[in-house]
Amino acid sequence: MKVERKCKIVSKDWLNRDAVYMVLEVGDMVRTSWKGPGQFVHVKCGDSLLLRRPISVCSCMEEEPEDTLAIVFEVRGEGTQWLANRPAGHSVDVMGLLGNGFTMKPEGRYLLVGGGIGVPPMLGCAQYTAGKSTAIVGFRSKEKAILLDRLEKECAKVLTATDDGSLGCHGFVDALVRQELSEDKNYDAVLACGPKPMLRNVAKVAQEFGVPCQVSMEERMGCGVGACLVCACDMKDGSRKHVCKDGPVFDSKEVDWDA
Amino acid sequence: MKVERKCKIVSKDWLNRDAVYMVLEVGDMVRTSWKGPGQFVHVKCGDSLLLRRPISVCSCMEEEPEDTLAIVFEVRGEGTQWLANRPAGHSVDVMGLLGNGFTMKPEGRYLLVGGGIGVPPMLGCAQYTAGKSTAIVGFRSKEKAILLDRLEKECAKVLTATDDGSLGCHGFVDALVRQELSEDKNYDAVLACGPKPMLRNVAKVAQEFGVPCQVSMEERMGCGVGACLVCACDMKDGSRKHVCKDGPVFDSKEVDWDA
Amino acid sequence: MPNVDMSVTLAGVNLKNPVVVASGTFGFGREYNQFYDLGELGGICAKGLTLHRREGNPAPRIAETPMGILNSVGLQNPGVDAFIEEELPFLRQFDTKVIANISGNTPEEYGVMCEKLSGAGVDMIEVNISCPNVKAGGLAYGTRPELAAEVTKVAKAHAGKTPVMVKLSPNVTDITEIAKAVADAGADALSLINTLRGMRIDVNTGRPILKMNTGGLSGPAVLPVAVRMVWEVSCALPGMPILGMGGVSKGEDAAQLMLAGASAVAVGTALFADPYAPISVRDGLEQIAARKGLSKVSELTGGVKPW
Amino acid sequence: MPNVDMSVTLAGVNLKNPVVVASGTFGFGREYNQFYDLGELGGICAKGLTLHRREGNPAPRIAETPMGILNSVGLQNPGVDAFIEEELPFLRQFDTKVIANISGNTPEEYGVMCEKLSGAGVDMIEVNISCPNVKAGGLAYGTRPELAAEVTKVAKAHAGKTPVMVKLSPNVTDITEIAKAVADAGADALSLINTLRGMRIDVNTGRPILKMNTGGLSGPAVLPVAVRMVWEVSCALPGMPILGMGGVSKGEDAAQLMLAGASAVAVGTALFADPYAPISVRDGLEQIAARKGLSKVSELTGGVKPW
Ligand SMILES: Cc1cc2nc3c(=O)[nH]c(=O)nc-3n(C[C@H](O)[C@H](O)[C@H](O)COP(=O)(O)OP(=O)(O)OC[C@H]3O[C@@H](n4cnc5c(N)ncnc54)[C@H](O)[C@@H]3O)c2cc1C
Ligand SMILES: Cc1cc2nc3c(=O)[nH]c(=O)nc-3n(C[C@H](O)[C@H](O)[C@H](O)COP(=O)(O)OP(=O)(O)OC[C@H]3O[C@@H](n4cnc5c(N)ncnc54)[C@H](O)[C@@H]3O)c2cc1C
Ligand SMILES: Cc1cc2nc3c(=O)[nH]c(=O)nc-3n(C[C@H](O)[C@H](O)[C@H](O)COP(=O)(O)O)c2cc1C
Ligand SMILES: Cc1cc2nc3c(=O)[nH]c(=O)nc-3n(C[C@H](O)[C@H](O)[C@H](O)COP(=O)(O)O)c2cc1C
Ligand code: FES
Ligand code: FES
Repeated sequence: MKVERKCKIVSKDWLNRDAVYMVLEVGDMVRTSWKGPGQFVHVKCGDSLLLRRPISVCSCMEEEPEDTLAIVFEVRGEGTQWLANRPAGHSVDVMGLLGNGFTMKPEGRYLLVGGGIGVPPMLGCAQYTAGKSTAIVGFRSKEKAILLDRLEKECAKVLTATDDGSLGCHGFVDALVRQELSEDKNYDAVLACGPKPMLRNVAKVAQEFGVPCQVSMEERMGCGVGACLVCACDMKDGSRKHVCKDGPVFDSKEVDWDA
Repeated sequence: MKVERKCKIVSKDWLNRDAVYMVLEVGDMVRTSWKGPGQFVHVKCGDSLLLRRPISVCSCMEEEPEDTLAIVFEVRGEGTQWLANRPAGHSVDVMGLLGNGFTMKPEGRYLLVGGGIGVPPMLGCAQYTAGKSTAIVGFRSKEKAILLDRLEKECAKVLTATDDGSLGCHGFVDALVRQELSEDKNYDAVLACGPKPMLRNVAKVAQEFGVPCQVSMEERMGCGVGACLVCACDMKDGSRKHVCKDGPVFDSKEVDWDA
Repeated sequence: MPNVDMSVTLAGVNLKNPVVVASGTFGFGREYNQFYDLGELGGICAKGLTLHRREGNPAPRIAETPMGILNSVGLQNPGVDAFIEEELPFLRQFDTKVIANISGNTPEEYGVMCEKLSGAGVDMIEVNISCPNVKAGGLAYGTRPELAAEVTKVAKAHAGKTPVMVKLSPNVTDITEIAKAVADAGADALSLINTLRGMRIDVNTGRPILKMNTGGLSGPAVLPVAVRMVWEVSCALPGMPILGMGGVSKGEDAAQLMLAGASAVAVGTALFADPYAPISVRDGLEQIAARKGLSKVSELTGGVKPW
Repeated sequence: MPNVDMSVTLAGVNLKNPVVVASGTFGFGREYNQFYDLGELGGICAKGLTLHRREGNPAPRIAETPMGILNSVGLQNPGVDAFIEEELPFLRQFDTKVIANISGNTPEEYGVMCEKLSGAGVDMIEVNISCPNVKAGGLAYGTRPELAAEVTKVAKAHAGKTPVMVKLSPNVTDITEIAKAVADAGADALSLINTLRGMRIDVNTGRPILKMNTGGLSGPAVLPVAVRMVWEVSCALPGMPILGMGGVSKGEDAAQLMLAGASAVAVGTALFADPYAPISVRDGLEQIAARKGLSKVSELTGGVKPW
C-alpha cells in the first residue's frame, strides 16, 4: 500500500546557506515501504505549485508511534524555497517511500560516491553498512560541504574533493574514485549519486576496474509512481525506463550515457 | 496619489458564524483618499487568487502614525475565507480608498437603509452624521444580524426587519422605509446598501415620496480603479458607468433598474 | 449524505459514477491501485496505445507552468498486443469500465487496433486524433475535419459492437466543425479536451524545458477552455455523449463540465498533486448534486442556463 | 545594478524599455498615473477604440479562473474622435510611446480610424483583428487569413507613416498562417496573444458567470500558450517585430517571451493583482539581463536555443 500523508516536521536545520536538513514524522511509511537506501519521497510544496518535488531519503528509522525520515535539500527554485520556509511543527504532504533504492547487503563493503546535493542518500548507504564503507564526496567549495561529520561516523574512511580546492583534494570525485579503486580491490560495488556528468565519469572508472556500479538518476517528475511516464531515462538497449518506478537507482551499465 | 500597501490587521472578530469585523492599519490612506462614507478597499486574498476582493469601508479614522479602517465581510467563497483566516498581527495587501462614497453633509439627516452585508457602510454614514440619522436594517434572520449595538449608538433611531421575523419586523426593509418616510418628512435623502432587489425597492419607495436616494451597487471587479471597465453598471440613459470609479454609490434615478 | 444516484451512461456504457481517469495520466492502473481499489472509479482511460511498442520522446518530458503542466511523453507504450495480453487482464479484475485509448499513423492502423481491442473486450475505445506529441499523424487528424472523419469511419468499421469515442484537440479554430465531422462519421461519443500546445523556456540557459521544445498544456489552467469547448460541442450536437476533461481537480470543476454538457468527466493532471483526486472529485460531485436536490447526478448534464 | 541598456525598438519605434501595458487593461492611463509616472513605461497600448462610442457588453464582465481571468468587456470606449480629443493630449504629456488599439466592423472602418489616429500623431497603431467579444467582425477577421490580410492592407494604406502592428488571436489552428498573411499584407509588427476563449459556470445557479456566457481568458494560465505562439511566429517570420503578451506577471515571464522572439512585451491582467506589475516586470527583466551579462536587454530577443 503506497501512501500519501501529512507529515509533521520534527526539526529543520540549515546545513549551509542553501541546504536544509529536515526530519519528518512519516507514520508507518518506513515500516511499510522501505526497500533500501536511495529511495525518495515526493513532497507537495504549497498549494500554488501543481507538481510535487522529489527528494531522496537521507536516512530513515522505524520508530513508534511514527517512523522518522530525514531529507536534505538545496533551495533551487520556488518549491524548495517554500519547503525551506516551513518551520518545525508544521506539516507537509509527502508521498513515499517511492522507487527502488540501491541493491546492497548490510554486510557489504561499498565505495559510496556523492556529489553536492547527491551526498545525502550516501549517508543512508553508509549507515546501512555500519562503518564498513568508504565515502568519496565532492562539493563546489568548502562552503557547500555538507554532512561530513556524520559520514565520518558511519564510514571507514571519507575522502573529499572540491572543485576549487578549498577543502580536500582539488578536483572532481572521479579522480579519487580511480585512486581508491586502484588501491583497494575489495569493494563490492560503487554506489553513486550526483549530477549526471559526475555519474558518467564515475561509472566509467568503475567499469575500467571491473567493479559493479549503481547510480541514482534525476529526472523531472509528474506522478512519482510510474503512471505518467514523464521521467524517462534512456537505456543502452534503446528502451526508456522511468526514474520514479524503475529507478532512481540503475545499474550504470544499463544507462545510455550518450543520450 | 492612490496607494497599494501592506496593512497590518489590528484585530479580527467574528460577529456571527459568517461575518468578520476586521480593523486594519492603513498608513495615510484615510488622510489622503477619504471622500466620504461608502468608499471601498480592494483586498488581495492570498497568492493563488488573481483578483482582489472589493470590501466597503465600514468606518475609518485619521490617526497617528497610522490611520485605521474597519471592514466587515461575510465568508462567501475562497477569497473571503482566506481573509477570515488571517490572524491579527498578519498583514494584507490593500488598495484604497477607492471609489466615491455617499454625497452627504455632516449636518444632514439621512434615512440609512442596509440589507445584510450591506449594513456595514451604513454604520460609517451614521457616524458621519453623529446621532442625527435613522437606520433601517434588514437581515435574513436574527442569527445574521450584525452591528445593531453600534448603530444604536450612532443613530437617532434603528429599525430592524428580518425575512423570517426572528428579530424586529417580519418582512423586508422597504416596508419600514415606506412607513418611516410617510411618518417623517424631514430626511435629506435615503442612502442604501444591500442586494440589488432591495435597492430597487427602496429606490422606488424613495421616489414615491420624492426623497433623493443614493444606492451603493455591487459588481464583479478587476482593477478596482476604473481602467479595465469590467464593473459595468447599466444607466437609465443607456450608458454603462463603472462601479469602482463612478460608484459604488450612484443616484438611484440614474440607474437602470430593469437591466 | 442524501441518496444521489451516481451512475451515468456514456455511449451506452454504464459507469458507476461519472469520474474516469484521463488517458496517459494513470498508466494501466497498477500504480494507483496501490492507493485505492480501482473499482472506486467510474472508468479508466488507459495510457495511449499504438500498434507497435513506442519508447516516446526523450526527457525532460514535463514542465510546470502557472496552474498547469506541459508534457511531451510522446505515446510511450508497449503496443496494443502487449496491452491486451499483460495489462487488460489486470484491469479486468476490477469493477470499473476499461477504455482503451489509441493513436495511429494511418487510418488502417486505427482499424487494426480497434479490431484487436474490440475482440479483447474493452468497454470502449477512445480514438485519439489529437495527440500533439507525435510528428506523423496525430495532430493533423485532429485539426482537419475530413481526416478526422476518415479515421472515425475506419475505427467504427473495425470496432464491432464496442463504442467508439473520438478525442478532440483544442488547438483548432472551431472545435464544432471537427466534432460534427466526427459525429457524422459515426462516433458514439466525443471526449475533450486533449492538451493545448505550449512552451516554457528556462531563462537561465535559454533552453526550452522540454526536450521536444513544446508540449501539451493540461491542469487547472485549461479548465475554462475545456468548459467552453464542451459547451460549444454540446450545443452544436445535442444528444451526443461527451466525456469532458481538462483541469478537473475538484467536484465543482466536474460539475461545470457536466452542466456544460458532459455525461462524465476525466481527471488527469490533478492526480500528480493528489493521487486521490478522482475520489475526491467524485465525492465533491455527489455533494453538489445533493445540495442541488438532484436524485441522479446525470441530471447535471447539459443543465447550464445560458443568459 | 550593472548597466543594462533597456531600450528596444519595435517596428522602428524606440521604447525606453520593453515593457508596455496591454490594451484594455490600462484604460487611457489616467488611473494608473495615480500610482506612478506613466513615463516609467516603455509604452501604453490604449483601450481598444471603435469608430463610434460603444457601451460594451452587460455585466458581469469578469470571472476568475485558476491563475486566469475571463473578460467580456466588449470594447466599451468613447470612440476614436473622443480619444483623440480628450485622451491623447493627456497621454502625450508623458515620456512614453502611445499605441492606439482599434477594432472595426469593416475594413473601411479600420481605414478611417487609422487615418484619424495617424493624423493625430500616435506612435503606433495596433490593429485588433482578434477581439473575441464582438459579434460582428472582430473574431472572424482574426481567424481567416484572407480577411486578416485585407484589414491589414487597408490599415496600412491609411496609416501614413505610423507603424501598424496587427494583434493576433490565439483561437486558431495555425497562428503562423494568419501571421504570414498579415505580414505579406504589410504589417510592420505583430502583437500576440489576445485572449483564449473560455467559460465559467456558477454551479450553484447553473448560470455562466459572464453575462455573455463566454469570454476571453488571460493571465498567467495562458503564458505557456503565448510563449509557444510567439516562438512559432518568430520562427515562421524571422525578423518580424513582435510584441509578446499573455500572462506576464514577472521578469522571468517577460524574458521567456523575449527569448521566444518578442522585441517587447505587454503586461495586462497582472495589473489587477498589482498596479505596479509593469514596473516590477521591467526591473525583473533588467536583473535577468544583468545576470546573463547582457549589455542590452534587446539581446534576449530570439535567443532561445531549441533542442
Ligand atoms: C529522485 C530524485 C531525488 C532527488 N533528491 C534530492 C535531494 O535529496 N536533495 C535535493 O536538494 N534535491 C533533490 N532532487 C532534486 C530536486 O527534486 C529539485 O531540486 C527540486 O525539484 C527543485 O524544485 P524547485 O521548485 O525548487 O525548483 P524549480 O526549478 O522551480 O522547479 C520547477 C520544476 O522542475 C522540477 N525540477 C527542477 N530541478 C529538478 C531536478 N534537478 N530534478 C528533478 N526535477 C527538477 C521541479 O520538481 C519542478 O517540477 C532530487 C531529484 C530526483 C529526481
Ligand atoms: C463595492 C463593493 C463593496 C463590497 N462590500 C462588501 C462588504 O463590505 N462586505 C462583504 O462581505 N462583501 C462586500 N462586497 C462583496 C464582496 O466583494 C464579495 O463577497 C467577495 O468578492 C466574494 O469573494 P469570494 O472569494 O469569497 O467569493 P467567490 O465567489 O469565490 O469569488 C469569485 C470572484 O467573484 C467575485 N465576487 C463574488 N461575489 C461578488 C460580489 N457580491 N460582488 C463583487 N464581486 C463578487 C469575487 O470578487 C471574485 O473575483 C462588496 C462588493 C463590492 C463590489
Ligand atoms: C502526462 C500526460 C500524458 C498524456 N497522455 C495521453 C495519451 O496517451 N492519450 C490521450 O488521449 N491523452 C493523453 N493525455 C491528455 C489527457 O488525457 C487529458 O486529455 C489532458 O491532460 C487534460 O486533462 P487534465 O487537465 O485533467 O490532465 C496526457 C496528459 C498528460 C498530462
Ligand atoms: C479586461 C480586458 C480588456 C481587454 N481589452 C482589449 C482591447 O480592448 N483590445 C485588445 O486588443 N485586447 C484587449 N484585451 C487583451 C489584452 O490586451 C491582452 O492581449 C491579454 O489580456 C493577454 O495579456 P495578459 O494575460 O497580460 O492580460 C483585454 C484584456 C482584458 C483582461
Ligand atoms: S513521474 Fe510519473 S512515471 Fe515517473
Ligand atoms: S474594476 Fe476595473 S474598471 Fe472597475
